[in-house]
Amino acid sequence: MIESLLFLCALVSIATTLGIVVVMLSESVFSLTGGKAFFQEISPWEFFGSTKWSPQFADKHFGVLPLLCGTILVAGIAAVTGLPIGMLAAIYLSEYAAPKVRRMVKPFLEILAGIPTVVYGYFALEFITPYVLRPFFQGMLGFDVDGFNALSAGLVVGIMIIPMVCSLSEDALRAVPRSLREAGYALGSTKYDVCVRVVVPAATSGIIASFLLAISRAIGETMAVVIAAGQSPVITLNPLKSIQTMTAFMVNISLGDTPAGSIEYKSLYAVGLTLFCITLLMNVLSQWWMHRFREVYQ
Amino acid sequence: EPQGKSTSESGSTTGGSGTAAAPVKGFVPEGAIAPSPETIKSGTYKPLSRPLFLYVNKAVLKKPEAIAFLEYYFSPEGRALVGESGYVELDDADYDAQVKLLDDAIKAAGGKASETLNGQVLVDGSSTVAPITTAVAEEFSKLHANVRVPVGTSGTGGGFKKFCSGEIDICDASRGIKDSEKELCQKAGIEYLEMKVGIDGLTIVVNPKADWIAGITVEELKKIWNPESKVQKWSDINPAYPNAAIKLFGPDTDSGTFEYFTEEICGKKGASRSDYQQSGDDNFLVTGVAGDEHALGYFGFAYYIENQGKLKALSVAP
Amino acid sequence: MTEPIQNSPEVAAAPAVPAPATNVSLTKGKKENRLFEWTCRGAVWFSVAILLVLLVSVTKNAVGWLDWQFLSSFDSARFPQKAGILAGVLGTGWVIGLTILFAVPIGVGAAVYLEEYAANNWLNRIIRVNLSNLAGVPSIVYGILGLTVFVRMFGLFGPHGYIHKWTGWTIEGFFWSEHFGQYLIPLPFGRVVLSGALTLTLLILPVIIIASQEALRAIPPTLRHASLALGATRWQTIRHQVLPAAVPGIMTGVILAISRAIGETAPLVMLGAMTFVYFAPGNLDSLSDLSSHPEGLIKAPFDTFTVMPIQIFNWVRQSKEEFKYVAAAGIVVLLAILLVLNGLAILIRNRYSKHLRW
Amino acid sequence: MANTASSFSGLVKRPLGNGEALKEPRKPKIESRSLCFYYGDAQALHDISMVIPERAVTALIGPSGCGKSTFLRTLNRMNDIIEGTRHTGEILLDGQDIYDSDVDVVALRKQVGMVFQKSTPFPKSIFDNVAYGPRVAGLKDKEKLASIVESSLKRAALWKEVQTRMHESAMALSGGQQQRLCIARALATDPQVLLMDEPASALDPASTARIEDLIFELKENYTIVIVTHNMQQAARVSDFTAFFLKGSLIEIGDTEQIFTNPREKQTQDYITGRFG
Amino acid sequence: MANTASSFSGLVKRPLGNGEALKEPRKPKIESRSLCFYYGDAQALHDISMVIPERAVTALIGPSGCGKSTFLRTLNRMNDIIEGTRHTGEILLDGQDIYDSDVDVVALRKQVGMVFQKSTPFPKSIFDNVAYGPRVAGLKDKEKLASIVESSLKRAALWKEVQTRMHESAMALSGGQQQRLCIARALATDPQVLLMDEPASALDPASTARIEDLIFELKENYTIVIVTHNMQQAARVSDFTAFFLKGSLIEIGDTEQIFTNPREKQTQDYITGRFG
Ligand SMILES: Nc1ncnc2c1ncn2[C@@H]1O[C@H](COP(=O)(O)OP(=O)(O)OP(=O)(O)O)[C@@H](O)[C@H]1O
Ligand SMILES: Nc1ncnc2c1ncn2[C@@H]1O[C@H](COP(=O)(O)OP(=O)(O)OP(=O)(O)O)[C@@H](O)[C@H]1O
Ligand SMILES: [Mg+2]
Ligand SMILES: [Mg+2]
Ligand SMILES: O=P([O-])([O-])[O-]
Repeated sequence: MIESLLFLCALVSIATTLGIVVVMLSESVFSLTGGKAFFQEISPWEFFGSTKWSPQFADKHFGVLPLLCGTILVAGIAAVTGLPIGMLAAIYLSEYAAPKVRRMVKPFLEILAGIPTVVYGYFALEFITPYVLRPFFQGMLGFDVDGFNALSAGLVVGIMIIPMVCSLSEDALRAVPRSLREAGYALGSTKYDVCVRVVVPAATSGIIASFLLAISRAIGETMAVVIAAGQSPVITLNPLKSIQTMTAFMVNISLGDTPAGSIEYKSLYAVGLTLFCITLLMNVLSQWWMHRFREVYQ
Repeated sequence: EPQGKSTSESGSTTGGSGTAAAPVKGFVPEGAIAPSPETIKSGTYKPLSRPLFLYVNKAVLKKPEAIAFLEYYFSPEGRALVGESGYVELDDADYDAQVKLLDDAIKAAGGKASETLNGQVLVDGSSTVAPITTAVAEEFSKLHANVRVPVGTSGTGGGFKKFCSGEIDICDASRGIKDSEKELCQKAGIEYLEMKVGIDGLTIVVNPKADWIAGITVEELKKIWNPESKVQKWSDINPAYPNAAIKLFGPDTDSGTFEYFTEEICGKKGASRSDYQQSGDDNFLVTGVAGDEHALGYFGFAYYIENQGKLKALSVAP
Repeated sequence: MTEPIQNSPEVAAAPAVPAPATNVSLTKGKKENRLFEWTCRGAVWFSVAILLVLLVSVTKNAVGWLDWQFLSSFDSARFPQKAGILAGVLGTGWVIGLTILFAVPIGVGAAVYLEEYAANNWLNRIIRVNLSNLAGVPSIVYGILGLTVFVRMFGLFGPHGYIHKWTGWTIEGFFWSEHFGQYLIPLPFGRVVLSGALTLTLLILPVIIIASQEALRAIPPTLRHASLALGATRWQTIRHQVLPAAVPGIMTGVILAISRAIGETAPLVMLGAMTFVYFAPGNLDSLSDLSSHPEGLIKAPFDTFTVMPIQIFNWVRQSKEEFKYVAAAGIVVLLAILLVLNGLAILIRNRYSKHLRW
Repeated sequence: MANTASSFSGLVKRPLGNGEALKEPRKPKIESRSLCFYYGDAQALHDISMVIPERAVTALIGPSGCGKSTFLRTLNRMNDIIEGTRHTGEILLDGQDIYDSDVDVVALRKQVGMVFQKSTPFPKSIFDNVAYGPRVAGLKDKEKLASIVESSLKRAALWKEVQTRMHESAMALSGGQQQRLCIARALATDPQVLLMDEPASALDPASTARIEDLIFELKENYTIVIVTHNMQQAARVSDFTAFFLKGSLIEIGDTEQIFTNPREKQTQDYITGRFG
Repeated sequence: MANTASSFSGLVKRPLGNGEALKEPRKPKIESRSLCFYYGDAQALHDISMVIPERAVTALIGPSGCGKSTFLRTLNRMNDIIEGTRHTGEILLDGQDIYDSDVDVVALRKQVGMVFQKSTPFPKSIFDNVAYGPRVAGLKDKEKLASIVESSLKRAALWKEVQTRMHESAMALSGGQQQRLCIARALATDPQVLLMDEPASALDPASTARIEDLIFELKENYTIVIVTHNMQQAARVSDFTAFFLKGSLIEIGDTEQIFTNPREKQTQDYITGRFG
């Protein structure tokens, strides 16, 4: 009796997944409630092939590539900044820091993770763009910096994923058995040798898994990007330009609280579905890595 | 520099103080009129001044809380809030007509005011009108603590879609109802009352640092905003302007502002280029223009008034 | 291959302690060592510094604005001086309270099932894999889920819903208890506290389940075996031994999940919680309201709401300059709450990890 | 090499309880018949047939991984908890097959108590630890509980040491005390058989001696099966010794005989330290 | 009780390497002088003075927790890694104090290799495991590396088994192979002293035998210090035996003498299984 009750609790997670899948598909691939679904009106070919995204204009286009491009740009910048810093910080905390420092810094970084992302967004818009990017890129290098730009958003998303990378990588590093470190030292290694040749390689899978999770988080990050990256769906790799990410588009649509039934409303689901699939892929990849990582020591 | 509350106690900007900004530098075409409460009210600010509306579902005129809310909206206090919100109040004749319209409709519906009020009045629609409605709602709630007036800002189009499906009681609108929307309402059996609340001047704004320009012609606006527009740089408008990319900001397509602007400037509703920063949230547009030396955007007058320090309004020559 | 290296004579002949040759390579090693250590240290302090910059700039902006008036009044769209966070605090309180109410029993229950009962069959394997996937789904996707399922209920109900279209019936909701006067629970829920709480519940469930699983897994199996060997049933073992011992771990997980939920903005924006709200759910904005209209307790879950991060988002994008300071004050309040929660989690973690040693 | 083995005969051997002679026939308490046991596909026990006599101490010895613990745990079906295990053959307790489908495992475990290698006190008070068994069995009467707890602790020779601190945490006890607490806890359910898996392996010599004394006393009333790695301990405390190797029972017999004159060469090799 | 102890004399004792007579005086390799060691406030070693002779096997025995591992780890300063430890007294390697401030720990550890109780292969290929030591010492030449790896594996008696799978993961080796791999890895840094902390405690008899053979061969070239719980093993492989108790060195001497005719009563009690 109790067991079946508890089993029902566990089933909620399955129900959630099914719910997500059904909801995402419901307006994009088939229609639950009559009327046409998104992909019945817009061919997947156009959706994934066309390079123009303008669902809210008289002249509507539904090519998701600009949104995808914006998302990848922001996530890429975030990865380039957040991953190395997070990993190095993890190495410091796990290998070098005195326990006291670790006990202080880790919760501090956890708070960094707890700050609402809205705050980061404004940090990017009000601080990074005008006081860091403009003086450097525009003032010193002469590049044009948009008020909303991918770089500032990418940087704060990078900052946001530092705690996650740091904490997960640190777990992976600390999971490397002490005996391996001792074996390293016993063979006459310096601390650097032990770190770089023994501990980090042994924790590679865990670190990579944390990277994948962090990137997946960066892809799904919303508010900071909404605030700082702009709302112009264009295909560009110039990080100083304003772009639009998938998440930003979704919020933009829902800030206007677009009424159900319109094609823009349905495009919300199509974009959501794409986003879900991408992050799912990242998560599965990371799971797979984690799994390998568990096998190493046992 | 953070400002303590006490020092800015009187801080809210009122519409009346208008455009008394310092003399602006930059090119002004002949016959250009600067937007100000006077020019908007008198209609000399052409072609971009327009009336703002409230659409009321007649069915809700039976609910005492809705009646109370509307009566407050069209009371002298409510009228003053229009000006306070940065728009232009109706002239007296117009205002009296609206009050009468409301009274008649309430009588016809047979609703009556009641002592104890509670419940909700759902309002949604134009983001242009929203500042007035939230101001009214805020003041109203002080008088009737048990009545809720949550104000959504879905844009005029979005508001009408909800209005015509009965999801909301009152729709803020920055343009008149369209035929297609009328049809929807009819189908759903919704009868409505159209009320004018004030006048807005669509304002064309640039960054204050844009010292090369202070006015613009309708012709130039059309050149910039039409769907086939080739304008990418300021110099494409006028060779005298800088050879720098022009950053465009404008409302999204669910907004009445967009429809009004495209109709007046490009000649057809919804006819607009689409490669600009669009948002239903006017504050986003303000931030965008304020943050970019080469930006140009348009939105309701009230948002300009609130941000005179950060923006420069262009005079418009018909 | 090559012949075995000659060992004994040379080793014996080698100078006893550090050969000079090794010392040479060591000086080089030391340089790398330092450089690397400093790079790593830099990474940590960089992160800490950014957080400090953020905190300091926010707090600086909040000075003079964060006062009792701010904490005790509702929002004002027009007057920054009069704006307050009360609606957000109460809204967050209601939403998070309900979230805890739903998420904790379900989450802990699921974890207990997975750790203590689940056989290793395909269904349970799927549940496990699925959990970690769910934990990585972007919150905005949960927002769409909540919007469709709880707010709109697939457009089934209401006077213009599909049920009406198909059957001619109009279902607008159902009546709640008569005790507090008639009260209609709307269907679909619409953008109400309950929709928000349910959405956040789904959002943090995976986090709670995974944390609770870890906590349960950390309980040594010997504890269970000892209990079973004394003739306790499985459920008795869980209730009397496993759960009590796992409580600290579970609590930490729950608190961390809750602090995540408190800061979530995107899913609630998707639900449409951006509406300008200047009232408390159920009109309960003070303790005395509880006695004057207790029915508010039942109405609140079906009331329109706002939460702190959304209020902050609203203020921060206001064009009026002063709202920036209002937003900063809001952020400080939110951070203070998060700080308290995190502190609590750390306290619990430290306290119990000291007292319980296996 | 026989001389090496025989050297153990020199060890002090305590007299059997109640002055019984070792050779006197004993009533069997537990009997395993052709027991095979599998963890998944791996067979851990091969065709074990043996008798465990009543009110005596039977020691299981053998190198690590030979299946001693596995066998012990089949006796109160603790292996049921591990997934993917199965067995063939029978185990009879007082003549009844404990793996019969109508046997209540929970009741069985109350009769066949178990003490683990590492002491496993619950993170509760000393009193609650000992009272746990009777409580889950449904006993609520406070006085009765107290008396059971007291008598169990007395029998486990722990009462004097903890008498005054019954409501302190059991985690605060020393290793040896914890182990005796676990024994007391097992006794509180009033079992007939006590299984002990290396009960002294983690303990210091003094604690070990106390536990051995205890076992010696307990065998007057209980049937005891003990797993040990320590040959000397087996020699000291047990009446019968069974030698396991790679999952098979090589030899079982009187302890005296096994240590002085084993029938099998493997047993002799093990006892004399040839391997293990 | 002397007869019990003397029974060990019957164990087969292999002849010492190179036919050396046991009594021949040896050159000391390591000497500890009045060594005390502390973990924080807890003293783990009390005033240990002993000599470890060159090219011989010295076994450290004693009950659990008596400080064998701690002593072993002071010999290559592995205890430095643990925070809050300190020592007094000296340890001389070839006459020089290894705790001198100008001694390079890293270089010291290259000379004093260590093999741990649990095998600790790096999760890398077999080749990379063995090549690790030379690599961190700065050796890059591939051929040289390969030859060192091969000869180390040969000396560890593992070459034949892994010859064809040098680039497979070391984690895929069996327990005994892993342990020999760790020995090979230690040999690759070309140490003079090899410290082994219960190198065979987790192994099956066959693997144990191979490791013992290996120790026996290695002592021709290396000074070996081995910790073991297994009296028989100590008797089989060591030339000298030191008995520790509660952090003190009770007795050290020729293995034969310690096992047949210990000077101290405590040693005798331990060896005959009176406790432990
Ligand atoms: N849970 C399990 N799953 C799979 N195999 C197991 C499990 N437990 C034990 N085994 C295997 O069964 C065999 C017997 O194990 P058992 O624990 O009975 O040995 P043991 O004689 O008690 O050894 P030790 O003296 O080391 O405790 C071993 O090969 C072991 O690896
Ligand atoms: N890292 C440490 N911190 C504090 N105390 C320690 C530490 N390591 C060992 N000790 C203590 O020092 C004493 C000696 O420990 P050591 O590991 O040397 O014993 P041992 O003889 O090797 O025992 P065993 O045979 O069980 O390995 C023990 O009391 C132990 O608890
Ligand atoms: Mg065992
Ligand atoms: Mg040890
Ligand atoms: O007034 P609008 O929000 O419809 O532009």
